[in-house]
Amino acid sequence: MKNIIFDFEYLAPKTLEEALTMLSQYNEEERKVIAGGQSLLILMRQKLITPQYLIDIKGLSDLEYIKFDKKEGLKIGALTIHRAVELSPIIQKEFSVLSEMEQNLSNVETRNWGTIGGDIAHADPCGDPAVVLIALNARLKLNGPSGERTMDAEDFTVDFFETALQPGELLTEIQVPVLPPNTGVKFTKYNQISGDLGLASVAMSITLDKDKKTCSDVRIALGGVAPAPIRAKKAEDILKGKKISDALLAEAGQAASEEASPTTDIQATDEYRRELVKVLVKRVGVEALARAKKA
Amino acid sequence: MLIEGKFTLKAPIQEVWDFLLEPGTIVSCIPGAEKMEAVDDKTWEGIIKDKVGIISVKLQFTQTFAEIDPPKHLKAVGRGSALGGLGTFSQESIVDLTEVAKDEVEVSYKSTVNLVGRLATFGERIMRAKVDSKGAEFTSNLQKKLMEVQSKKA
Amino acid sequence: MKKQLKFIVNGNPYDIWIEPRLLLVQVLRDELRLTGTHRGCDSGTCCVCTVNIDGKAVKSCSVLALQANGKEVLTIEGMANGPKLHPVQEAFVDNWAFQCGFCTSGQIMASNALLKENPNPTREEVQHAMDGHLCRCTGYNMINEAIRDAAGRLQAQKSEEKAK
Amino acid sequence: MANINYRCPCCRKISPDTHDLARHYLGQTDKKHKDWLKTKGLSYAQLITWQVTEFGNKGYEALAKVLEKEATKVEI
Amino acid sequence: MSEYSIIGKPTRNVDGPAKVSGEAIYTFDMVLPNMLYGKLLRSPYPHAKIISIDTSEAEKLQGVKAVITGKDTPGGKYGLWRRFPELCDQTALAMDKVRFIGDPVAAVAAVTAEIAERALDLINVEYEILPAVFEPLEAIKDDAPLLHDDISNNINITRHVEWGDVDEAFKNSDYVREDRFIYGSQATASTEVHNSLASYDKGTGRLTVWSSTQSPYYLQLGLADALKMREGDIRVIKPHVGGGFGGKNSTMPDSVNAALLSMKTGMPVKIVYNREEEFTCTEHRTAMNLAVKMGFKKDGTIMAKEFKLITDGGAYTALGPTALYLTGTYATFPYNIPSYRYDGVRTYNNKMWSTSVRSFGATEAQYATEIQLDRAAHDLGISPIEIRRKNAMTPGYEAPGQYKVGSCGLLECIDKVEKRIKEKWTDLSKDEGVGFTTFAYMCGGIFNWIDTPYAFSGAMIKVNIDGTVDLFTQASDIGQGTNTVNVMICAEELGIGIEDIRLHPADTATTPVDLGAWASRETMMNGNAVKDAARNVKEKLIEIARMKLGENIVYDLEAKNKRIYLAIRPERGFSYYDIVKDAIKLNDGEPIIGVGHYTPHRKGMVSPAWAFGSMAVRVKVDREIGHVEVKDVIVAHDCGQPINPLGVRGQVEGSVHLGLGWGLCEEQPTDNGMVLNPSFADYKIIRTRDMPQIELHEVLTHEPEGPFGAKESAEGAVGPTAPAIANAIFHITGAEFSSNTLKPEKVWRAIREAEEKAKKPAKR
Repeated sequence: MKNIIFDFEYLAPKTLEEALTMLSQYNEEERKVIAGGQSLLILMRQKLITPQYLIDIKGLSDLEYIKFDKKEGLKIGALTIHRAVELSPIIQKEFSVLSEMEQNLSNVETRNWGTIGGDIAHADPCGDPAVVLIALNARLKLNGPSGERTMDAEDFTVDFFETALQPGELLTEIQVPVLPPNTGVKFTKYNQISGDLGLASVAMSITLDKDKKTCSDVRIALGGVAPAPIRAKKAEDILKGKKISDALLAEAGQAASEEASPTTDIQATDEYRRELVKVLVKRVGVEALARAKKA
Repeated sequence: MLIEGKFTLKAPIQEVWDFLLEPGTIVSCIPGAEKMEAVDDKTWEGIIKDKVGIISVKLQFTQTFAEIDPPKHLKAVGRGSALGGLGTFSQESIVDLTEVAKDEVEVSYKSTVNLVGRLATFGERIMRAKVDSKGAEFTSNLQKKLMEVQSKKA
Repeated sequence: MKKQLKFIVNGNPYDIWIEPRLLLVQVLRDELRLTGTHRGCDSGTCCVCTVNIDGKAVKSCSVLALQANGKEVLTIEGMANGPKLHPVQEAFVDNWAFQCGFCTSGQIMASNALLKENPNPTREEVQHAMDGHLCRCTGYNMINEAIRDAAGRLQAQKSEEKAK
Repeated sequence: MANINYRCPCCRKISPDTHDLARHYLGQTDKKHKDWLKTKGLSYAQLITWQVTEFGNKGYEALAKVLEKEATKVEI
Repeated sequence: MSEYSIIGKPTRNVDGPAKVSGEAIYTFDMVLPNMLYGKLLRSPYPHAKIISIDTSEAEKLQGVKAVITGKDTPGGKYGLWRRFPELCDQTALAMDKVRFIGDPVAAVAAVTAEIAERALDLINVEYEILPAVFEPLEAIKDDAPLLHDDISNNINITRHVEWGDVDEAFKNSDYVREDRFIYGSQATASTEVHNSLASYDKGTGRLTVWSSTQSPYYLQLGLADALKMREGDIRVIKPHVGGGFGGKNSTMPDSVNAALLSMKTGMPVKIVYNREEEFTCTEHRTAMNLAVKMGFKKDGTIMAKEFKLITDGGAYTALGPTALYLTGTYATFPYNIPSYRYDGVRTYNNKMWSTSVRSFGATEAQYATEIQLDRAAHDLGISPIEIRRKNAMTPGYEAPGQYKVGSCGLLECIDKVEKRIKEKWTDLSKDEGVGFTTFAYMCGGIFNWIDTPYAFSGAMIKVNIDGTVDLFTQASDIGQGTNTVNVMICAEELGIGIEDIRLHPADTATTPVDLGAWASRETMMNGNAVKDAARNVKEKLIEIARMKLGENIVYDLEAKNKRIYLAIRPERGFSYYDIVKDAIKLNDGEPIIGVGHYTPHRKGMVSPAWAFGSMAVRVKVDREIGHVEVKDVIVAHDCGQPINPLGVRGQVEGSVHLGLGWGLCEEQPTDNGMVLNPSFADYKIIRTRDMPQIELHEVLTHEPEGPFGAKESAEGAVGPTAPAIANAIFHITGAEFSSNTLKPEKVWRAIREAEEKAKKPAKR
């Protein structure tokens, strides 16, 4: 079997400050950051990345938390394991879509060790959390040599496995604003085999106006069908301000499928992935709408 | 892996052809290409540096024109290897020029890229997607350059 | 450069020095000679190597050994009580829940963690929790039945202990 | 009454009819059998391809026709 | 059933406690003192001439103990079809050229696996790239590149079978249809990768090899041929094996090169494949192109069948010819086919070679047969069940010159499943359909391609003074439960308990030859040998008992429940344990040894017996995206007398799982000879959440040839699974498939096509 066959220096900072200092000490080419390592270790075993320094931040328990406040919303430390997000009662209550997403993310073993921040920072276009967070209008907190900044989750992933993180920066917190009233959120991904990477995924957040008839706001995020998770804005425009019907959702699905830019690989063609987007948007829409009505 | 497509240019066919054959034109359109050296008028050697997220790749390659049939058909073959024993690749590209109207040329291209080794098997979906996007980048570079040349001439 | 790893495996404290590149599964198998934990893939996608870390099911191939520093690891070798098999192990034998047996250690370790969290899982809950475990032999159903059988045995054991 | 049999042009095989001999012939993979076919303007590969891609016994029949002419007849 | 005290009773696996406690040792777990780690350098090209190999840098690396290339090997050619020397086409390492991506070129032994792997990067091989060919029909062409110099047109083997007047029968048919199919391959994907540990003793010139193999004997022969040694000087031991599924029958480069490196270094050497090597360089199911034509009477009676097959052989032979033969045979199962014509060819090409995977031949043939049958039934207006019932094989069926069927419970199986469908699936939604199929499978193969003079299976029993028994058999338990079956058979025949028997399995030095675990042969072949050996012991004990009874008895004696007694007066007899003591004492202390063997005779040329069954699946189709959910499965299986019902169920469950994989998600796409999905991340295997429950009904028959009437249960249920799904989809959507691996996209496209087709006549 494949092991890591090259040597590296292992650094385990105790605090965030220490970690940031270490990050700035080595240039990007020679160091890598490991959190849960559920993806990174595989790449290292394949010799696809061969860092000289490995900075292990998994032990930074300061970044392992889930906090909720009716005003500020939800704050999740970047090193919180998936499983904690999945099982958190407050998340199940306030942001059940996050918990649902986690339930079908890979397998229990991965969720027990892998972190939500690591997942987002790995920036796999098929990663699930990013898609849901975009629909939830989440922001990400980044800490770096020049202090901290926040940015929209939507802008974080820029290409296949590439993020907006600057050299020396770490993703430290995920911030999810409180859901507006009358909002329903739903996420779904399609994979032939359960627990697999999705061929396509869709998250949708629908906010209805006071009388719960027209759609006052909507966010649609697509995963696995572009170099990064994307927002389907044209599809959103179709729904915004309208009374949502099945026909309208189908129209939005069509629009979203045109906004996607999937590639063909051995699992599916781009044509089929577009079809998935079309169908999933419609289906997710129905459920998000039902939730919004119940909310 | 097959990359194919076509685009049209408003220029005389001979002009497009000459440009394509100009030493280094094709190579310089390859994204991430650096250190290009002409071995003779048909062959170049170079290094491509690229990144797929956290994975950095350095490819050493040789590119040769295998068939030249002016001003219509061009075949380029290349092979190379990724530094660090990550694998090898080979490619075969065919470019055909067709005059669709006066001073309007359709450029159609067909490129077969073969990756072998760890790089290729790391994740078919990622490599394919990446090669696809690089292919698109290459052709858009080529188009841009051609247009630049044209505008200069004009 | 070797680094110190202090952790507890199957109740025994270890204090060893290892190369940082070693995966937990390598240390368990090669250094501690606990070969009951097997390895099935190179991509973290088969769960054959599952062990319990602080009571949770984790893939030992997807954890650097040094990341287990200060933690408590339980492997298949730590399941039985002396010569007496653990109820999960007994249930696996009685239900023919393995064939070649190569993925069995991982299946049992995951079952152990599952039953701690959910002492009475349904068929669907077991499926959900065991989904990462690749088994090429059994078709999973008999494993599922064994786990639910084990749940019953563990509960019976508990009430017996209470009665005492 | 003596029966007419056919001898394979490339080996000692004797068959009661050319169809049977063709079956034998195409079952051989040595060079000698293949080369003789070439001298008769037939392709071994073509005959096999017919036989395995088209319904019927097209390969055998084509070869049997040639063997009818070319194979040595033996009386037994 | 009550006549048996052990046979037919659910019995715990004798290896169970070891396997659930991590104590079972697999080759993967073994370490010997001073052991070195070996790695193979593999070709990156599908077809290339080796110009030169420079190993000097690798040899200089600290910790490297040996580097070998083709010229350092004895160059012995080996293969499984040993009866045909030209089909023994493999060597330990490439001699002059490489024939597929992954063909081993050099081997390294070093003190750690990491050093061995680093050393691979330091070996410099200069190749001259040769034109390669990947498609079977391309490879056959006159101008195609040749893989093996002495084999023209890359033709590995051809096959023709014909009975009845096929052309005449088609003429007389009311309805004739032709269908064509293309299948991809399937990885065996055992959880334990291929690995071997070899230890050569320079003093005696003897070699011991521990290997994850399905057949210690085949490996012993393969090593003898490859290393040009006497087979008796090679000892092969099979520890516990983490699955085989057909991929561990052949002698593979791990074993041969571990042996060569051990011979060179004088130290034990272990070679373990990684998962990528496992996917790209070990044996997989044969990909095929096939064409099927069937003629029917109006009432659905089959008149004739014609079957044309091209198999994708890959670079070497292995068990490929067997796949070609069996597919042609299974195309006639399990129906009465009065006239039949089959042509097949296996060609070489520049890919990893294909061979056996669980239920090989049957899975491929049945997919075409069962799908075609449903289409025909649809056109003829007959129900899928009726058309099968009408044509079903019955006991005593004979295919001229090919095979004979003994026991056959097919009709009972059809009835059983039909009854259960009616009782159970009364609430089908509009997106749900039912697929119904039948199947048959062999109980071991008869054709002696390995060319052994030994019986196909042997067994040996030693009885100790306290009545405990040591049972020696070479049968390969690779998880299927053969060890338990053998102990049960031995215990039943001797009338003792399972706890009285200690099994010594699969060591060529201590056990009589058995051909290994393939074609569901162990229960039939080794079971019979064990029973024969136990009978041999029993006769010796009965003789003593008879003597002790002191009468001129002509009555039969029985051994049961640990006693040996007069059959007609069970109270007259002795304890088994006492008789054993007496037997040894009275015979001057001579050990009690029993031997037994089995080779099928007068059973045609395929298999001594056939198991039958039928299956129904309940499938839900998501028409919009093509997702297929298999919700429920009903199987009726005539496996004769089940020896261990627990094991039978395990085998059927596993078979269905593999069938679901081949049918729905498993495939190995290649690009210029390179496998594109060599990991469990990209190669999709059904996980537990997608596994339906299976309702299994055993239909009991008594097979005269089998031990206690037993037949196979290990592979039969693979084949009917995929076509049942395809048929269910066909019935509710009209979608037709001409290939396996019904991934959602394929289903989605087929449904769209069917919709288009349905629209057309409406327009008229």
